[in-house]
Amino acid sequence: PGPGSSLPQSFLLKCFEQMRKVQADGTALQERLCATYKLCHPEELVLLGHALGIPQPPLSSCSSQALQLTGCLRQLHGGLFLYQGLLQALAGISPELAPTLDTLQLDISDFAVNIWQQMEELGVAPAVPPTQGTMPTFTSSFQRRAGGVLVTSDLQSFLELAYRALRSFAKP
Amino acid sequence: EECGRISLPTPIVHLGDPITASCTISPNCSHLDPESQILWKLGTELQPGKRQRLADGRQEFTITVAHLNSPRVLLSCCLRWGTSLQILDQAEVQAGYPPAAPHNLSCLMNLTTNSLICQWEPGPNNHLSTNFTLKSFKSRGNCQTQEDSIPDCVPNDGQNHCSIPRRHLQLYQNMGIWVQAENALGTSKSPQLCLVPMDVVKLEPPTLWALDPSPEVAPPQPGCLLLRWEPWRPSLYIEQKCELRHQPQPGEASWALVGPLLSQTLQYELCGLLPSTAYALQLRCTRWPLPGHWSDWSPSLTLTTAQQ
Amino acid sequence: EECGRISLPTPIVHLGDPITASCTISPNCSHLDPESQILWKLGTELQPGKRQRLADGRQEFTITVAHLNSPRVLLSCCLRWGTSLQILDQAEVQAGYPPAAPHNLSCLMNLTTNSLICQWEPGPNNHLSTNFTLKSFKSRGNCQTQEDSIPDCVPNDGQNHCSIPRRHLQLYQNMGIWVQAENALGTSKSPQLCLVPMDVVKLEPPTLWALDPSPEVAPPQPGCLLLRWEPWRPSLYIEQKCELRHQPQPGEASWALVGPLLSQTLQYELCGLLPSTAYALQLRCTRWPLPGHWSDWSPSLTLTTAQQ
Repeated sequence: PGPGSSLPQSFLLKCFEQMRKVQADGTALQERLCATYKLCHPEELVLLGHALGIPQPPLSSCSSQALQLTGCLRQLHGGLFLYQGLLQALAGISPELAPTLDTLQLDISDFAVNIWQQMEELGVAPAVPPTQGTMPTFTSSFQRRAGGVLVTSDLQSFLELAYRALRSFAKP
Repeated sequence: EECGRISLPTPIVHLGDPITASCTISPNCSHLDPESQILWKLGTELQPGKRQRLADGRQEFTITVAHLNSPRVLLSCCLRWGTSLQILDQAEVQAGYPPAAPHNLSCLMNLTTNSLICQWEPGPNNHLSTNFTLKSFKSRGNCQTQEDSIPDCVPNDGQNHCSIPRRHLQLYQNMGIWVQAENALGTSKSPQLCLVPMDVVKLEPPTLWALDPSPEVAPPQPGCLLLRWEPWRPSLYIEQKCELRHQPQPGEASWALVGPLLSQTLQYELCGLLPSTAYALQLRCTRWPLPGHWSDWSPSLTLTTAQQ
Repeated sequence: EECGRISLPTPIVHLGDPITASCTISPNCSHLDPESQILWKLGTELQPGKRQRLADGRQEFTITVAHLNSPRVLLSCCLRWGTSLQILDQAEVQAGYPPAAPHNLSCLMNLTTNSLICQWEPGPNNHLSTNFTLKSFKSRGNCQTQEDSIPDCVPNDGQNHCSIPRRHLQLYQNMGIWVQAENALGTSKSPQLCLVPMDVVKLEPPTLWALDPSPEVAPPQPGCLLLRWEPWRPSLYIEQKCELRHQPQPGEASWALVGPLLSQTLQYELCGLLPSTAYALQLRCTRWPLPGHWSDWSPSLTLTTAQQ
């Protein structure tokens, strides 16, 4: 049987739905940042990203070369937890974007809870729930908007990789 | 100085229960001579009071109503004063029942308002002001154990529905929900529901279009119609199935049902229809294979099949 | 470490005015070598910045926009970095005008909502977020002196009307009222009204009925109609006069006006009409002899005159 045959079908279906929702939320935030502030390309903000020190969560156990169920679930949960913290640090991004940011945060936290509970049911949940490391400090509304572009762009690629991993776990 | 003051054991009693009220007359009520007669006015009906002299010299007149049979009674302590009847004090007594348990509690997850909307039936009128509160908690298992509580949802006055906002929900986790009814005579609870918000999602109807013949699209066969549809945009991330119904117009014949169908189809040929006949067509979708409620039917699309 | 930070003298300027922005590059911005080129992006247009070296070793690049001609401009300080253009900081500059004086201020005393409802025209769009406030005070004379102030009335967003509740009003006293408009570039005031709330009362329309023939009421003469009417009930305490208008149906001919009429008539015979002709009838009333506004016309009553 495949590496993920122990994952229940309903869990996987819920995961795919939640991932598509988070991606849709992320796209909505990106579209609004582009329309309202002309911040449309993460490539234009690489330098700022370095300066701000925006961390990118590891997803090695979910890559096709080293696919490993427990490691992938743990990294997926850890990454979602990190993105929750990053999005929280963006609070005050702008009154117009706040609702979109709130929805994204709520959907990510729902998804993270779903992953954590599945790990518990599989008995592979880390002994200690993760704690948030130091977050970058965004000192101006521009930095929060630029941070929004960078974080959502990273989040989309993170989810793309996780989606492919879960797809392969879904194959019997 | 005050002449009379009514005191009641409780202002609210069970309908049909007895109640005893007393009217205490202060001694220095100058207009009162020892023989003055105190009368009770129960609603509009006059009744004598039983006289008692208290240790401190004050007089007390009591009245006992065997069965209080109307939800609201005005009780007045009156003094016959010459030809007139003077009202010294008045009290309002309410009668009713403890609230019945609310029933038929049901909830829908509304993706437009992004809230869980629950409604219930309050049960028979208990004649008393009754507060309904929608209570809920997040739970891991099947709602036996409570993880985190959720703030009470208080409906607007007189309404029997309440919306729990998105920020209080975990869309993919079980939650226990019930309605509490409370009035002066007691509290009751509806049976508890245990549900996952997303599993009670009700989608808005999909959009159904006719597919106009074009270079790429050959005109439909006789007795066929060319259609395309799209699910409600905010639900694109949800895997769904749909079903189509059609009915020749004018609509005596019953609807014919076609399904299950994919939630998104750029080109669909519906055949087996009568030629040169107008048909009303409607589509609805539901979350699938994960649980959900069927959307309402889409607005009717009327198309006519080609001649033979 | 932060590479660039924009500073602006003010984020809001007059439309068409010049603005100078500076982008200060911190020395420890590791990616920056002395020859790196800083460019300004004005909206989507790229412009070079004037380079200056500050005493503390930092470099400063300034840009002066001669005339800022659009209400909202995004100004970005960018660094050419390899083949890409890196945005170091971004500032939003707004341009507009001080608010024009609101005009056409008018108020009506509404006895249904029991409030004084004032509306105004805001004047041309000044491109900036502008707050309108309805200000007023009670006054003895002709509003030259202010006795007691009245709390500001703040309209809902984007609305150009506001209601002053009854508890802030003295209905039979003069009050001074004006509208203040304020944005980042200034404040303006409408001309001040001086009015007595009850003198600007606008009543709801009266009710008009046909008077059916009965033993006491003889049927109307040919060319006549029997009517009765009653003013709007909540205004019964107000002395009023009314006027009637009628028009043969179908309504090519213009309305004929009959008045002044008493505000309450149990039986009125309207004559001088064409026989066996349908007429539309409407009535309106106004406070009188004290000042007030005419009510709207009552809904149309259609009656047909008897044959000859």
